[in-house]
Parts: sequence; structure tokens; C-alpha cells
Amino acid sequence: MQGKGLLAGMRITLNRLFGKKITVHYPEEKIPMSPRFRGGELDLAHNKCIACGLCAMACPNQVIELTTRTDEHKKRHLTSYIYHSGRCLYCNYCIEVCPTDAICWDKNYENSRYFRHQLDVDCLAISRGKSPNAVVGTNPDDTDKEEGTT
Amino acid sequence: MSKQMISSELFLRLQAQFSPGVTIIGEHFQQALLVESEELIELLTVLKTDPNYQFNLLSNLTAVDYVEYFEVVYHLYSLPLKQSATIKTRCTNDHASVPSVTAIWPSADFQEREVYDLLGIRFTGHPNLLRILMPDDFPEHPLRKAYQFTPDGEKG
Amino acid sequence: MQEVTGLFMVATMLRNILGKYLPNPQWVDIVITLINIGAIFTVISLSAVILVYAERKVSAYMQMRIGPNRVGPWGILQTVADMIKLMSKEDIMPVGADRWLWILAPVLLFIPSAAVYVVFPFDNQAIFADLNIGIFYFIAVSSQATLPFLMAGWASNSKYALIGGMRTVAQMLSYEIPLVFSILGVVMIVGSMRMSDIVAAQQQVWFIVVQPLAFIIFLIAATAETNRAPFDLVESESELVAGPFTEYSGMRWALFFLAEYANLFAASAIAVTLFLGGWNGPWLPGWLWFLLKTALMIFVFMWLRWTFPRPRVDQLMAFGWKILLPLSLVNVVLTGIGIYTVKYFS
Amino acid sequence: MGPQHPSTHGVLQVVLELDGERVVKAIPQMGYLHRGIEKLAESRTYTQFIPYTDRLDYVSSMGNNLGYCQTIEKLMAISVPERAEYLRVIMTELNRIASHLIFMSSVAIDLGATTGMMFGFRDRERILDLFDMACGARLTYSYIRFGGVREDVPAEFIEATRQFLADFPAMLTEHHTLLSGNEILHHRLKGSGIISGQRAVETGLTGPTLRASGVDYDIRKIEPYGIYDRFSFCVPLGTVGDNWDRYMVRMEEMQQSADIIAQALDQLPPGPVMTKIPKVLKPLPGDVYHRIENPRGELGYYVVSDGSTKPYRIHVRRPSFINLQALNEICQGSLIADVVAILATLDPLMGEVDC
Repeated sequence: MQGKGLLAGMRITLNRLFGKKITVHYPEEKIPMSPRFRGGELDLAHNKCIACGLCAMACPNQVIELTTRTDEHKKRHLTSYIYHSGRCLYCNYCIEVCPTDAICWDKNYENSRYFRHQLDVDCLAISRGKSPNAVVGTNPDDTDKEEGTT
Repeated sequence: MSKQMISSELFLRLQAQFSPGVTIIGEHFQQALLVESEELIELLTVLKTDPNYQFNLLSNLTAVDYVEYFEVVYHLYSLPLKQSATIKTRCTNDHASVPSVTAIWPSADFQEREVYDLLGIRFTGHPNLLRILMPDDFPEHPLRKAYQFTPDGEKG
Repeated sequence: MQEVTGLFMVATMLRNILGKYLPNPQWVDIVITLINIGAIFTVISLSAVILVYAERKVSAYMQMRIGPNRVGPWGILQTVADMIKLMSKEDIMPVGADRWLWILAPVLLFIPSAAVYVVFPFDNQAIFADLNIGIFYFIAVSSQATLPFLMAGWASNSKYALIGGMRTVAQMLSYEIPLVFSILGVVMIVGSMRMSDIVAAQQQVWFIVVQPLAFIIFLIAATAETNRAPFDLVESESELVAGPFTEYSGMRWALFFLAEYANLFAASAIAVTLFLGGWNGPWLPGWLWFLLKTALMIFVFMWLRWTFPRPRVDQLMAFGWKILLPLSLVNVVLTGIGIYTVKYFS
Repeated sequence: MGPQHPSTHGVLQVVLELDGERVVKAIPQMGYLHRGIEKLAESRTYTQFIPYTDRLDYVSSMGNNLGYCQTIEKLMAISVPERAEYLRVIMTELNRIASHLIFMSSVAIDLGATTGMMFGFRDRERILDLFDMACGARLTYSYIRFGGVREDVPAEFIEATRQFLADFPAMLTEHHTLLSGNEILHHRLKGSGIISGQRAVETGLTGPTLRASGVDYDIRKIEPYGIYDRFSFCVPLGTVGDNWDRYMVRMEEMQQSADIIAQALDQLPPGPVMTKIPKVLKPLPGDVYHRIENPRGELGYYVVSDGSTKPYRIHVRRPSFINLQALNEICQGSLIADVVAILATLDPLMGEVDC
């Protein structure tokens, strides 16, 4: 069988051998993601959030669970905002539908966890800055539900 | 999106040919031919072999559970004449069975097995009517409206 | 008389020291042989470690990746880390496997590939046993390697392994013959099978120039012998998962791995001795030349591996019998005519 | 060949009946990746179902979005602005090239040429970066919405796509020399896994697999959806319908898609990318079936609506699921190595097969 095609193939691999590499040393240098990258977890600016619950309703997979409390002069406050990142489809619906742009992606795509319940992120605590790395250990079922769960 | 639907007079001629069992329902792109399951095979063979129909590709075969009855839908397409048609047939849901069209179009084989697996419609004459997607020992047919499931965290 | 090379002096000096302590000369020979065996094993394990690392680096560079660079500077200790990992891996044996056959297979595979090192002329005098049937010994021992594959295939009681084992037998046998015939060409010119004579005969001109066709046939047949791509049908990932080695893990699998790289080093060493003039070469000492040429040959094997897809079993057989074998016969005839004309004119 | 076999494109089990190495029967067993997307659809609103369509044929999810959105637009007669139509064509064709690059890499790795695979994935990275720039995701985009696309592409996207199109011929020639020109590949793919055109149509094969058997059936040409009638491109056809034809048809299609993108980029008009549609869609009761040309074949959506915000029934006509029917017939009497090659050229995708 004429070896012309074989030799041509070998020529390619040879000059690729000395060619420029395209992989990077991952932990040290990271490939920059685009500004529109939808990844990581939701980070909530709780002062902007008016606890309307639109994001929870818009989400196809019921990933966002928030509970609200209406105080004396009918103003709604957020009491808990749990984001089950394990079930999130990253479809960006919640961010598009939020009237006050309170949530956005934190673009940190290295968020692997050891335990399943660590996937449920309590964005409220984080945004309040109380405990910057508050990974709520509460499993979804035993979160105390106040009235008005949306 | 122009869709060369089968011209209506062809439908009318078909209806005349199989008068009692065939009715035309829907309009414009939703136009379909409702057929009694007895005349189904006969009609489909005509559609495939007759020179002015020549539907040689069974593009899609599916079924819908309208609670009182099941509706099996066939979408046909004719490559030479570049026209498409929709054929529907109904069967009650207690003894849901429809004659199988694998004899006419072998491409119906997997699709009928899938409809049987998910909706429980038996296709008489199908070579090996087994479950295709669900595990073999799955008791029910999940796509039926009666089948509700609430896996954890699912508030659907 | 060849000049006394460094290595030879070391051997004689060692012999005198031992002579003082040990009562009679037999003891000295035994100790020298033991040292040599030890030397061969270190060469094998060292070469395996380096080859594994080199293969991963070369394949990575060819695919524009960077390759292992985590463990140790530029990833040199990567293979050592692999070895330790493999040793600590738990060694599971498939149920229903044929116990003894399964345990013996990797060991039996390693013996022929180690025994082959005996005839390599690393340097002028540095050959373990300069048998007068050197090259013939190489062929006889290397054809032993087929059996352990079949044993592993049969013993691990899995469909993939069995088919892999059958394929090994078919492939190795059908590529043994073209290999032998291509070597025949060289032996006809040299007139003797002693390795050092073959190397000595290549003082002026290397046999690759005299026997280009034989070199190509040898190259192809050797790739098939060592089960390396493009002929790695034995353990082709996409069809047979890993062929005979599917059921092995931990240290046993490492032994298979080691044997494969030992075979690779052996095949390229033989190619160097037969066609590229062993340790002949200006300026540099003999053994360095030998290593450089072997490294070049190994690079060519790796180059083949990372460029070509894998032919089908029946195409492999057809190629082996219908094309390679007649070609090698033609080569033998041509060499015969060549020798005769040379004798006629000189 | 069990579900976790390395070369079955996902979790597919092929029950092989052999004598020696010859294949007597090859029955695909499916369902390992069955997530019941059609059942989920019944408890989601129309817009909420879009991210699920990405997960069907996760390698060309732009095509899935387009198919679903066009079906609903047809049901509710929603019009789409010009610029959005062009962006949709550009995105789906880019996705087709990426999907065919994956096809080529999987053929290469299945036949043993690991380097060929690496090159395929390296070129696909370029396209994924383009998608990342435009819609933020690399694999599951949900970029196409009812009435247009989610947001306009950034300025540098157009220039980066032109740059990609400029480098693309060089990439293709490299793949051709390394893989298609290779004699071993010729022997491996030529003459094996043959299916005649007429038989292919009967078993419901569609897409490049059908065109390889010489049947000219490309929905972009026969029933142009969207604005495909404004682009001139030819539909590559095979002759014998063996593995080699299936391979070459897809390689040529990549070139055709690149031409389409170039034409679309030239004619890209300015303007809005989204028409005004109600927040909550309530289509009139009725059903609709719409088909588009996905890299793996004819992707059809049959949507039945009962007037509420949630679809009553959605059935997806999945090309890989139906193309797999021909596996048993094509594999008759071939060797194990051929079964792997046939599976590679049939290019099934488990997310789509199991739905």
C-alpha cells in the first residue's frame, strides 16, 4: 500500500512535536473565562433584594428556596435564601428575571464539595458578610419553614 | 416556514376512498387525518405505495394520553414528492392496542417499543414488543397522566 | 586489536580484587555472573522507568500537550510515583480465574524479555555472553513471549482477554517469519551470527545502507512483535478494553507494563546492532553511541505509535502474509545476488 | 460490549452474538441515561423547558434550542427579527462544526489514532470560546429563546468568528492529511458497514448517515426553516453508504457550514434581537410538529398544548435513537473492530438516545 499518506501523517506529528503547546499549567495559570460566563454560585446582594421570589418561580428546577417575613408596615424582609447548587441548570433565568439585579454569578468554577449538603449554599449569610464562607450544613428538609415560602 | 403540506384535495380523495373510517381534523399546519384503527394498515400501505403519495419515510411516531383515550400520531414524509402528512388514530385506554406498522416502515420498530414502554399502548403484530428505555421490571407506564411522581425536592 | 575500552579495564580490575579474596577461580566467575545479572536488571528497570516517562512526554508533545510535569523537576519522577502507586494497589484476581496460570503469566512474560539482554553488545567487550549463535538466540527467546499473553488471556476468564490472547498468537506468529528473514539478510552478509562480528563488520558502512529494505521490514515486524501501535491489536482500547491485561491490576499489571517496555528497548537495541552499527562511531565512547542510536530507534517506534490508527485483525494478517513475507524473501534473494557479484568482482 | 465499554459514545450496551470474531447479532440495549425529559416537560412552563432541550443532544444543544423555539413560534405565530434569525443560523452552524469535530475525534480514537483525537478537540476549543463569549456557557447554551436570542453578541464576537473562519481551512487540511489521507484508515473504513439508500430510508436513518447512502435529504435544503433559503451551500452525498462515506460526508459538511457562516456574517443586519412576547405564554390548544436538521439527523418536536402555561405533551423525535435501529443490520457478518467503527460513524449520542 503506498505509504504516501502515512508519511504525510508522520510529518504532521513531527512538526507538531516541536510546535507551540496549547495546554496550560492549570493550577498556576488559568484560562480566562468571558465576562458573560455563567458559572460558580449565585452571589446575592441582600440589600438590593426585595424578597419578591420571582427568581424562585422562574427557575425550572426549583433550585432557589427563599423564605420571607413581612414586618409591621408591610415591608418584606428576607429571612433565608438557600441556593441548591447541586440542581442548578445554569440557565440564567433567575438573573434575567430579577427586577433589582440582586443576584449574579460569582464566576468561580472551582466549587466542588465533599458532601452533598455542602452544595446548598446560604447566600443570605454570605452576602451579609457575617460569615464569608458560610456553607450551611442544613439539609433541605430540616430548614425551619416560616410562612410565605415561595 | 413554508411547509409543503399534503394538498387538501389529496386528503379529500383519501377520505372518499375510505369514507366511513377517515375524517379530516384541524386546519392549516395542524391538519391531520383521523383514522379508525381497523383501516389504519390499509390506509398507510396505500399512502406508501400509491404513486401520487409515495410516503416512504415515517419521520415520527408518537402517542398522547388524552385521559379518555390515547391518540397515536404518525408523521410521514415523501422524499420524491417533498410533501408531509400527519395521520392520527385513537384507541380507548382500557384495552389500548393499535396495529403495528413495522411491516410497512421498519423505522417504526424502536418508536413503537418506546410508546409501549412509556404509555402502555400494545402494538399488535410488533416483532418483539419489549420495554426499551425503562428497566424491564418497571411496573407502570410513566408517561401516562395518571402516573404522578414526586422525587425529593421536586415540587412539580 | 580493538583498544581496551574503559569498561573492559573495570572488569579486569574487579576480577583481580576478587581473585585475592576468593579461594578458587570458579567462585570469581560466579560472582562476576551475578554482578552481570544484577547489571542487566538495573539496566532493564532503569530503561523502563525512563522509557515510560519518555513515551508520555513524546506523546504529549506530539499532541501539543505538556505531559507530566508535576512530580519532580519536569516530571521526571512521575514514573517512580506510578511504580509506587502500582505496588500499593490491591491485587484483585477475577473469580473463576485459573489460579496458577494467572499468577505465572506476568512472570513468564518478563523472563524472555530479560533473557534477551544477554546478547546485546553495549560496548566493545561489554557483552554478557558473546554466543556464536547470538542473533539466533535472540529470535528463539523473543518468540517465547507469545505464550504468556495466551496464558493471561485464557486464565483471566473474561471474553475480552480470551479474544486478546487469540489475537496475540495470530499476530506474533505471523510477524515472526518476516522478522527472521530480514535478519537473515544481514547474517548472510556478515557470515556469522556472533553479535560482535556483526558490529565489527559495520566498521565502514552500516547495514542500513546495504540493506534498506530489510531495515524497513524489520521495523514493521518489530512493532508487531512488541504489540505496539499501529499493531497494538492485542490490547486495543476501543475494542478489547485491554486484551489479556484486562483482569490484572497492581504489581502484576506493572510487570506486564515493564515487560512491554523491556521488549521495546530490546527491539530497538537489536535494530541498532543489526543495522546502525552498534557501538561504532567517531569521537564518543562506544556505549554512548549505542545508547544514542537506541534512543533514536525508540523515538521512531513512539513516532509510529502516536500517528497511526490501528488496522483490523484480518487486514493485519493479510499485510503480514501477503506483503511482508514475499518482500522479505525478495530481499534475501537480492542479498544473495549482491554477495555473489561482490565475490565475483573482488 | 457492556455499558461502561470505552467506545460506545456514552452508556450504551450492545449485546453481541459472535462466532469467533464474526458478529451474528448486535442488539443495542438502551435506557441507562433515561431521565424522563418528556415527563418533566409536563410540569414545566414553555420557557422553563428550554434548558432541558440543551441536555438532549448535549453536543449540539444550539440545534435543540432552535428546534424547540421554532416549534413554539410556529404554534403561536411569533415573528423573529432579522438579526436574530442570522444569529441563530451562525450559532447552529458553529455548533454543527463543533459536533462534527467531536465525531471526527471519536472516529480517530476508536480506530486508535489518539493524536487525531487531540487535534479535533483542540480545534473545537476555538468554537467553545466563541460560544462562551456570546452566551456564557460552553456546552449547554439556552441562548435561543422564543422570538429571538437572549442577548446580542458582543462586538469582538464577529471579529473572532471571522478569525476562526480564516484559520478553519488550515485546520481541515491538517485533519485530512493526518486522518483521511491515512491508508490504514482507508482500509479500516472503506467497504465495511454498508447500507443501501433505499434500506436506509426504510429504517428511518436521517442526516449525514442517510446522505452517505446517496439519498439527498437535508431539511435545510428541502424544507428551509428560518432563513436557510438565503444561503447557497451544497449538500455532500455519499455513494456506497459505507463507513468511509459517512466519515467523508461529515467532513465536507464542516466546510459547507463554514461557508454558510461566512455568508451569514456578511449579511448580518443591525437591529433588535428579540420581539416583544408576553411574560407568560399561553398558546391556543392544538398540536404542532416541526423538524430541523441537527448534526446527527432530523430533530423533530411534537408539542401538544391545552391552552395552559404548561405543555400538555412534548415528544422529541431524536435522530440518534432511530439511527441506532440500523445498527443490527449494518453489523451483520462484520468483525468486532468493524462494530466499533460502525458505532463511531453512526455517531449515536446517549443523551439523545435515552431522552
